[in-house]
Parts: sequence; C-alpha cells; structure tokens
Amino acid sequence: MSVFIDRSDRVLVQGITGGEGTFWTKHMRDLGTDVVAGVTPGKEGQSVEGVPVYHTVRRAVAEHPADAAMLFVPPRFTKDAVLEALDAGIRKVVTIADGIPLHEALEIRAAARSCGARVVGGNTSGVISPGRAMMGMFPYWIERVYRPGRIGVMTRSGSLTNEVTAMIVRAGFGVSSLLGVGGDSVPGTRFAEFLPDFQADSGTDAVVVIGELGGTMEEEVAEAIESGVFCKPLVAFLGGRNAPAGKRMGHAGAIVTGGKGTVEGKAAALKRAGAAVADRPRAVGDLLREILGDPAHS
Amino acid sequence: MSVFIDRSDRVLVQGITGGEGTFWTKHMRDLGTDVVAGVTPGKEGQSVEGVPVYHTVRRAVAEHPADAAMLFVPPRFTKDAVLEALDAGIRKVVTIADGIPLHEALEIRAAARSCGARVVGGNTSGVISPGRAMMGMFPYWIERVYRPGRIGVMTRSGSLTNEVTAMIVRAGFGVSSLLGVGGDSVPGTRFAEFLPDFQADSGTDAVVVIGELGGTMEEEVAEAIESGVFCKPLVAFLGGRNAPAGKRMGHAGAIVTGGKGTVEGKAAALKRAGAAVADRPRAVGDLLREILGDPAHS
Amino acid sequence: MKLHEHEAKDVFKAEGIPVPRSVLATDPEGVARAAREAGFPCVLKSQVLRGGRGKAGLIKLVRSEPEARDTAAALFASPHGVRRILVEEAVDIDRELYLSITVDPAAAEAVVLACSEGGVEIEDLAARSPEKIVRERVPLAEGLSPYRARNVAYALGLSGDAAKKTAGILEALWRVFRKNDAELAEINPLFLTKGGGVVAGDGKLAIDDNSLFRHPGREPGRDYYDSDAAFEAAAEGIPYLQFDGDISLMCAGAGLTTVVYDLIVDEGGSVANYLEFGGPNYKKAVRAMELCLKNEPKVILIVTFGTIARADVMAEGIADAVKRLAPKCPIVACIRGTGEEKAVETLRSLGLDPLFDTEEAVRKAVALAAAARGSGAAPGAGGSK
Amino acid sequence: MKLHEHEAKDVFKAEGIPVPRSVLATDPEGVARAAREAGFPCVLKSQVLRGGRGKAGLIKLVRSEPEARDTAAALFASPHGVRRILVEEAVDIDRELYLSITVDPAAAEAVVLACSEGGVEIEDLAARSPEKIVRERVPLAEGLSPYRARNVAYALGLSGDAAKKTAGILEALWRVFRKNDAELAEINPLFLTKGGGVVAGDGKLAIDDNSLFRHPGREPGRDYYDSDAAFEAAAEGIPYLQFDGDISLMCAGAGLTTVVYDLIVDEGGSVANYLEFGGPNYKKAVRAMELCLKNEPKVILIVTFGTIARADVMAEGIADAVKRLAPKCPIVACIRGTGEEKAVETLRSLGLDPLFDTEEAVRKAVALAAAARGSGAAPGAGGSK
Repeated sequence: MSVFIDRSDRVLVQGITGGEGTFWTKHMRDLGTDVVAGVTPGKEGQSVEGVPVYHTVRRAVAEHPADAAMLFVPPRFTKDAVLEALDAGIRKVVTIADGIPLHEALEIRAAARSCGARVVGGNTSGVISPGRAMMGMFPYWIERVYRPGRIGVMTRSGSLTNEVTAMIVRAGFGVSSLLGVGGDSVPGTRFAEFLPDFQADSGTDAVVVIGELGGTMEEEVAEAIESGVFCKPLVAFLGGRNAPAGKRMGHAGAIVTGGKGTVEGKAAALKRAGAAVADRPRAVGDLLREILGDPAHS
Repeated sequence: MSVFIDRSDRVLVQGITGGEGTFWTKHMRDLGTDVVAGVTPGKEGQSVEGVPVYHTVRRAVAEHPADAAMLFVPPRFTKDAVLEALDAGIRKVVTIADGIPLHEALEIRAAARSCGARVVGGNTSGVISPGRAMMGMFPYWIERVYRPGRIGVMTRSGSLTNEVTAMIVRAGFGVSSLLGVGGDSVPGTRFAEFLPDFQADSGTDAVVVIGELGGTMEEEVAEAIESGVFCKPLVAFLGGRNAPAGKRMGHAGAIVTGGKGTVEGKAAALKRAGAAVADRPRAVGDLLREILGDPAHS
Repeated sequence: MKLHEHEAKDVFKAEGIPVPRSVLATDPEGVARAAREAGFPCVLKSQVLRGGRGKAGLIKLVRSEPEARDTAAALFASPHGVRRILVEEAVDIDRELYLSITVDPAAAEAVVLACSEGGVEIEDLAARSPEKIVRERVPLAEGLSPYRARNVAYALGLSGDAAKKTAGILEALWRVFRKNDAELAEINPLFLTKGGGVVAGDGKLAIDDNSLFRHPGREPGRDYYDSDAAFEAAAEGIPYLQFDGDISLMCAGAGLTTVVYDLIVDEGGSVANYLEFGGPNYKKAVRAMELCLKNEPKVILIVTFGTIARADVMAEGIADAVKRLAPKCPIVACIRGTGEEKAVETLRSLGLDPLFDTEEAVRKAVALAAAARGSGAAPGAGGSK
Repeated sequence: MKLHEHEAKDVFKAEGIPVPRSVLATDPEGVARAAREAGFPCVLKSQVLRGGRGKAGLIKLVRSEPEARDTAAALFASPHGVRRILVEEAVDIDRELYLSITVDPAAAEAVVLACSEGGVEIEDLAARSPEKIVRERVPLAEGLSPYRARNVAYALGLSGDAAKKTAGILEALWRVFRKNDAELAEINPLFLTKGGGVVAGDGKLAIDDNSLFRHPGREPGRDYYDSDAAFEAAAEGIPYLQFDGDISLMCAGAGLTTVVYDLIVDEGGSVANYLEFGGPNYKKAVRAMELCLKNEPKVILIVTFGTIARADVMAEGIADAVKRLAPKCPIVACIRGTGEEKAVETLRSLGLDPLFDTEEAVRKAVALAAAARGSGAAPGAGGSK
C-alpha cells in the first residue's frame, strides 16, 4: 500500500514533449511509474520514451484510461491543464509549476474540491513512494536518501526535505510515501487532507511533517490529531522559527503577517495535540527512535 | 401529501415590501401558506401583513428558519436573490419574474443543481397545492377552478392552465399539486425533474402536462416514462401544434428552430412512451375519465 | 434580437475574429463603387434577417462593376426587402467549417457546436448525420477554457496552425457570446483559406431580448419587423406576430393565445395576427385593438382566462376601445377569470354576447369570417349579436 | 507586491471608490503648495511601504502653509526613506470602518473581512475580539454578489444610505481585487462622513507576484527594496532578504535556507543576508556571490541539498565565482545531492574543505564570524581551510 500513487496507477503526462516533460518521464518510468500516455497540443502521433503523445487529454484517455496526471506545464497554463485533466475524469493531479498566479491557485483548488479530486502542488518536487512509483522530479539517486520504509513524509519544501529525510534514513528508518504539497500559499492539497490516507495506510507507522512559517496548514494537522482523524505518531519539523515578521522567506507561503503563522504558534498547537516537534533536522530521527524504538530491533 | 410545498413548509418572501410582494403575501397566507418572514434590504423592522421584515435572507432565517423562498423581485435582480436564498440554506425557490436575462437563467439553474436545490420559474404564476398552500400569484377564486383533488398538473403557461384545469374540474376531477415551471427557455426546474415527486406522492393518481412548442421538456417527460421513473397515467396537452416555424409564440421558450421542438415531435414521443395526448383542452378531461374512470363512481 | 450579418461581423472583428474586408452600401451605385474597391470577383450579400440567403438568391458573386451595379439593382428591387448590401472581398477558400455557441437549457450550460462541413444547416446535419457534430459543453462559471477550444479544433480533424487559429477564434467567439448575452453566436461557414488563414465567412449573433437593457443602442429598428403593426406592438411591449389571414387575435396569455391560433387553423380559419395583451399589458385593450384594426380583419377574437390579468379590467378596456375605435368588424369575446361576473355585464352593455367556452368562441369567429368572405364585406361592429 | 497608498487610491478611484482629494509632492515646497490648494487643516501622508505610519509619526495634520513646509521637510529628512508625500484634504469624519478582501487558502475562496471599528490593526482585533470581525466568503466563480455586499453592510450595523454606499464600495473593492490579482485589497479606515458620504481614508493593495506578468508597468522600482542588493537580486529573480548581521547565506532551497537562518540564530550568529540560489537560479553562483559580497560579510555560508539543482553544477559555479570575485572572507560550504562526488572534488580543488552536515557547517560559520569580529578583520579567501 501507499498513499496517492502506486505501481498500479496509470499516469498521464501533460507537457510531455517539453524538456522537463521528456527528462522526468524517463525517471518516472525507471522508478516504477506506469506512464501510459502523454499530451502536448499539436504533437499527436509523436512518442516520448516510448509513450504515445496526444493533442488533448480527452483523446489520450480515450485510448489509455488514466488515474493520474503529471503536469510539466508553465505556471500560467497550469489552471487550464488541471481543468483539462479534471474534465477528462482524472482525479489525481500533480503540478510542479513554480509561479501559479494566486487567484488561479484558488480556482484550481476549488475545482478539485468540487469534483472530489486532489491536486498536489504547485511549487513542489512531487510525490514519491520509494521503490514503487514517482510523480514529479525525483532523480534516480534519491532512492538512496528516500530509502523505502514505513515513515510517511509531508513537506512544503524541496532541499529541506532531502536534509530531513537523510536524518530519517540515518536513524535507520525509510519512507513509505512522500508528498510534497508545495511552497505556495494556496497549495492544491493541504497537509491535513492526507492524514486520513496515512492513517489508513498499513505501510505507514508514523508521519513526519516538514512545515514552516506562514499559513495554517500545521495548525490544521494539530486539529486533525485532536479530532481523532489521525492517531499514529507524528513528528513535525518547522522551518522559520527565528524568521522576522513580515519578511517572506523564499516560499510564497512562508510569511508571518500580523502575528499569524508563527512557528511558535504552530509548534504549540502540535504539541498540545500530542505531536512531537523537532527543533533541528537531526532531532527528527532522534524523536522517531524515541517513539518507535530502534528500527534495527523491530 | 403534496409536491414541492405543503402547509408544513416555512416560506420566506423576498421583495415583500413591494406592491406585488405585499399583495400576494396576503393571498399566500390566506390560502394556507406558512409565511414566516420577509426580506427587503433597508426595511428591517417593518412588518407586512404581520410578517416581520429583514434586511437580508441570512438575518431573516437566523430568526425564522425557512424551507422555501418566494421571490417578488424584478428580473434583473432575480439571480442575486436566488443566490442569496441558496447561500442561506434554502433549497426551494419560486420566482415569478418575467424577463430574467438568459445567461443569468443558466447561472440560476446551474447554482440550484450544484447544491441540490430547486428553483421554479421564472415567468410563472407559481405553485399551488389547492386547499393546502400556495407560492406565487394565484388569487382566492382560483380554488374554485383548481379544486382540490388527485390530479397533478405541470405547466409552462398561465391563462392556458386555467383553461385546461377548468376542463379537469368539469370532468369531475381536482388538482393535487400544480407546478408552473414557467414560459422561459431556461426554466429553473424542468417538467421531468418533478415526475419522481408525483410518482411518490400518494395524493396524485395521474399527471396532466400542459406543454407547448419549443425546447425539449416534453420529450424529457417521454424519456422519464420510458425509463420507468414515472409509471402513473399521464395526459399531455400541447399548444402550438399549428404554429409556423421560426416565430416565437409569446413565451420566450415557445419557438421551433430548425425543425426542433415541434408539437408533432413531442406528441409522437409522448405517445410512444404510453402517454395520452389531448388535441384540445376539453379532451384532457375526457382522457382522464377514459383512463381513471368516472370520479363520481370511485 | 438577431443582428444583421454586417453588425455581427463588426462585433466579431472587435473581438479579434478575422472577417473579410467589406463595405456596406445602400444603393446600386454605392455597391458598384464598393465592388470596384474590393476588386473582382467580389460578393454582394443582401442584409436581410433570414436563413438560406444563398439558396434564395440573395448572395451573388459578381465579376465586373456593371455586373455589380445590375445585380445590386435587382437585389434592392427583390421582394425580400433588401435595404443594405454588404460588398465583400472574395476569399480563397480551402475548406469550410461550422462553429457556433448556444445554450443548453437542460444542462444549464452553454454548448459549442462545430462541424468540419461548413455552410451546412446545422439542424439538417443534426437530423441527417448527428455523428458529424462536435459538441463541447461550457459551464458558464468556468467559461470556454483554452483546452475546450483545443478539444473542438482537434475533434474537427484540424492540425498545426489551422487548429491553433480555429481554437483562438472559438475563444473569441465565446467572448462575443458572453459580452453580448447571446442566444446564439455562429460562424457558418468559417473559411480556412489557401493561404493558411482562418476567416469568418458569415456571422450570426442573436442577443437575448431580456438582456437588451444591458446593450443600449441595440434596440431593434423598423427593419427588424415584417409590418408596421409588429414594430409598433414591439415598442409597446405587446407580443405580436403578423400573419395574413382574416381573424385578428386579441387574447391574453401566451399559451392560451397559441392554443386559440391552433384551434382556428383546426377549424379551417386563418389568422390575421397573433396579439397577446395579458400580463403587464392587460390594461392596454385600446392599443391592442388599434393594432388589430390595422390588419382590417374580418373578425376580432378575444379570448382570456386571467387570474392576475383581471377580466373586469380587460372588459372595461374593450368597452373603451370599441367606443373610441368603432370597429366595423364583428367581435367575438370569451372572457373568464378574476372579475368574470362584472366583465360579462360590461360586455353585454356593449351589445356583445360573451361566451364562456374557448372552442365555441373559435367556431363562431371562423364562421363569421367565412360569412364575411362570402358576402365580400364585414358586418358592422357588434355584428356578433 | 505592495502598492503605495497613492497608487492604491488611484486604482480605487478608477473603480468608483470615493477617495479624498489629494496631490502627490516630492519636496517641501511642493507639499506647501499642494497644502495651500487643499485648504487647512490638511493631512501629509508619507508614502512608505510599512504599516503603523500614524504611530510612527509619518502621517501629520497641518494647519498652515509654514507648518506644512516644515513638517514635510522633517518627514523627508526622517530615517524612513520618505520620497513622496500625499497631501490630502481633511475629511469630516463621523465614523470609521474597516474593509478588506483577501484569500482563504483552505476554503479556496476569497474572503471579506470587515469591522465597525476602523483604523484598527485587523490582526490585533482578530486576537483581541474576534467576534467583532464580520467575515463573508466569496467563491471566485460566483464573485462578490450584491447580496454578499449587503450581508456585510448590514452586519456592520449600518442602515439606510450608509449601508447602500458601503455595499457599493465593497462591490467596487471586489473588482479592484480581481482585476489586480490582489493578495489583499484593504480600506482602513473607511470614513463615514458627517455629510453622509463614504470615503476611503487609506488604501492598501498587494498584487500577487506570480501575476505581475499580467500587469505590465507594475514592476517594483528601487524604492520597494531596502537595499541595492535586494533590488538587484529581485531583477535577477533571486530570492533575497537584507539583514544587518555578518554571515552571508548563499543557500539553495527556500525551506533549507530558512532553516539555516534559524540554526545560525540558535548558535548565536547573525545573518547579513538571506539568499536562495536554488531552483531556476542554481547556475547563478557568480551573481549570487557578488550580491553577498556587497554586504562585506565576515563569512559566506553555502548550504545545499539539491536534486534538480545539481551539486556539481553549483560547485563549478562557486569555483568560478571564487576565481572571479576573490572574496576576502572565508567560505563554509556544505553541498550535497545530485553530483555530490564531483562537487566535493571541485570544492577541494578550490582549497575549500567541504562539509556534509548542515549543523556542523552552521557552527563553523558562526565560529569564524565570531573570530573575525574578535580580530577585527576577516581572514583571506579559503580561510576556512
């Protein structure tokens, strides 16, 4: 079992003939993903890495039923591409686009919610269930860092996730599924919305949340724990503890405004709910060992 | 039992302080309708026929929970008034407005569908379950023509409905519930959507559909019968049999374009589905007697 | 309200849809001048509001200035009421497509209809080979997203630049549809030119009458109507249709009036005009009768069954109208509903014999009209006594 | 991107929101002239992008021309970087309201926030008395329908004309919000005047940076940034924040850079600048180091853990930068990820001693900075050896 994607998912790649689309399609296939078709308007009849290309998503899924769409589409065309995937009946979408206009991000999330779909991203490396499947931009070597295992990971960051996951692996654990919800202020799917999946996933023993200042996603995780939606152990690491108010720390979503969205408040909420909060990357591994025991002995 | 409204429904009147609102509110109450509150922006604190008036629907329902909203609002403000009712949780709306802009009519119907609500109208006299309740513009004397009984009626017209209903009454029958879906080309609710209600209504033995040229509502009734959604006897009377193509016969929805929407085609579809089709108003009563027998002997 | 081709094309052009170069002319000399500027061959297109202009001989290709002048003269003199001719450059056509946007009342959405055969009547095609019609739904809240435009273009079998341009034109047509509160926005045919261009060969745009208040300046003029009476009725807001029979309908309620029309035809009668003075017009009996009398009918048939439109008020209006206008033809009246008793009194005091059954009233009107035709003259007012 | 008050008010005014009469001036004489025209008393409002201008003394009421001149001179000379002053007529205030529209990421909607106490900091109020805040959700597909505007106006306890006008202003503010792809559109305070008018006393408008491509001419100028380096970094598309400490961060990945910032502060160090050269900028090491050196840092700390942003490419860029710019301060480098082995070689060939643990790198950088502060001078390049 895994969360969001698995080997059994049939994945469509929108924007497959572009440089990124072609490059990462190969990686996705090599990491086990079943890429069934690609879409680039005007390029029907071509093929990329052996994957047939169609003009539109509707034409592609008519020939190759698909569950999930991976978008390598520029930010300003992302809304259209997401709506096209949803209109064709696809209910899982990942978009790596960095720079989706804010109002369009709202429309993307609203459209997904209204039809019960999930859009992951933008501004993310994507999702990976190591050893099974990947949608996004995780290169081959990443499997050495994201070793297959039983820890679920959710994150707003890219490089920081490598940093933290390396600590999880150093502590002797591995990753079941990693979901990058992305660094934007309006991600398509929010941390708390994946918690029921991790709760149901028999392959996940605990979840690590890599959050940061800004927004309310970490507080929602605390609420989900308190409401009993999620009962497995949860360890959070939160970036931006010392960030000055009013300065946007790189990610569009990483800003404290008017006293809202501080790491202090988030950490307090999570601790109140019973989650463990790591004060530095290395502590994530330490806390997991405290909670789950030494994985070498289990 | 009745279809759409009954004595137990709590009705809110939007536009209650206008001339029509005030006049028909009195009629609705006198015909048994439980009018609990009215809305006119700026007039909170007033009362109309003993009904308290509020600035907004939200404020009204906070004090007086309501199931249904009756709109006496000009056509160009109707969309806003409908959305306001839906936003406040009301799921049954009747609008008499004659002249709702076409694109707004589409938006009204789309909004109602997306939240499982029903909007009846515009361009209708409304709905009445004689002897129980009324929403719209049926005066007191109408009860003499729409005698309480066991025949359901659905109609696109006003005066023609009086004409046909008088024939139903002359044949010895009466009306269980009468629903005026209205004469516009995009009514909020369509004939076929009420058939499951009439099927379920133990107070209805048969349904009379008063249709006319234009659109596809009568064909949809035929489909509903064929699909088994509706199994009670159904008699249709269709206006515009001899209407020349391309001319709009009064109602916005009453036009044959490109051979579509002819009465001939509608009658054929209904007959194929097993419905009886009356060729003149008087025949409606005759057909009901043929099908149901003499009501005096039942 | 339907716009003329040249008006529709002006709207299209403003929204970025390529249209052929053209000049509007109102007399044969103007046409000849415009044709000379356009170059030969060029096309003369009569600006009348009817379909099938090509088949009716209202669109002509001309190859010289004299031919342009003569053809224009013939078109202006035709019985089709041609007042304006659009002189248009000839386009080097490679293919023709059909493209339109209209509403889907059941789905509560707009819908694109398209076909890779242009110039066809879409309704004929829908009946003949529905599988050739490409349909694309357009929820109003979403609008016609680029992917929907691409869906249509590629479903039409287009590729490359033609697909992109056609998709772009469809997006522009959507803006036309929305900004103009359209019932229908249609390009038929859409030309793919040999030079790789995409050009709207014709343009239809029908604005929703209920939305005209948002489009000042679009009020239809006299030439939108087929009679003075129809134009005057429209100005009054009275639903009116012009026919050429001998019974004038002056009824209340669109549905009821339509049924009275049906019954008259069933009984072998013929209708001079459809006129509906119910709803907001139920106090306009005088104006209504005036309009009826313009047709010099053999009978005026009044049928009502009003609830809000009160019978007594309508009867008083009729009394007033009869006194003021002294119609020479007989009047058959069948007025029921609110205030019926008082209405009956009023009508009787006029010398009329009110009826209570629609079918009886129709039969009487048809008989009176037949009698009047037989005698060659209409009996005087109150002749229904 | 936040607009200045005068820019926001121009946008508001164009959308029909009443604003006080005002003139923008850039020197004390201009202010004095504008004040004379506005009449006394009038208000001098420093156009700087920070909240709490009133408390900071950046908004002043003046009662005479000399006072206007002197006050303006003082404001221009203040340490707040005042370059423009908006001279605004005084408004005869009866009441003040708060009105704003922003986004609700969880609900995927916009949201109106309003309060019958104007001039407050809404966040303070949210913490202090959340029940005083009126919230109205606005689905983007529906827009801010008139009924939602009325809901807000009446929930604020307004009535009559004030309610209608406030609702109208809210509808206009919605158009501002949508047309400008706003993160925030705020009127605080909204004045209800004694004469029955409703006037925007202040205006805030923040445009989403990702939507700036749709708003040509809105590119932020030098005065939007608090240093030349920040302005230049923005022009390169490199995320950069100016601080005044002594360790320059040159990291990759927004999240990782933020954590490095945290760790430095934890270890007692201080940051000169936040600079993130990951993502699309991972080949811009030379430019990044140039920006860092503008701060004359005591240490440059490089931390990366890239997947797409390849370690080997970044290392080569760093090598290039060191050769070209010959930084005098020590460099601490901790570069992991794709191409790590090759990156290590490159760094070693530079004479650097690459680390593999972020915390260790941070501690070393903090120690070096402390040492440099102690010695009063930075060691030479490669000093981390």
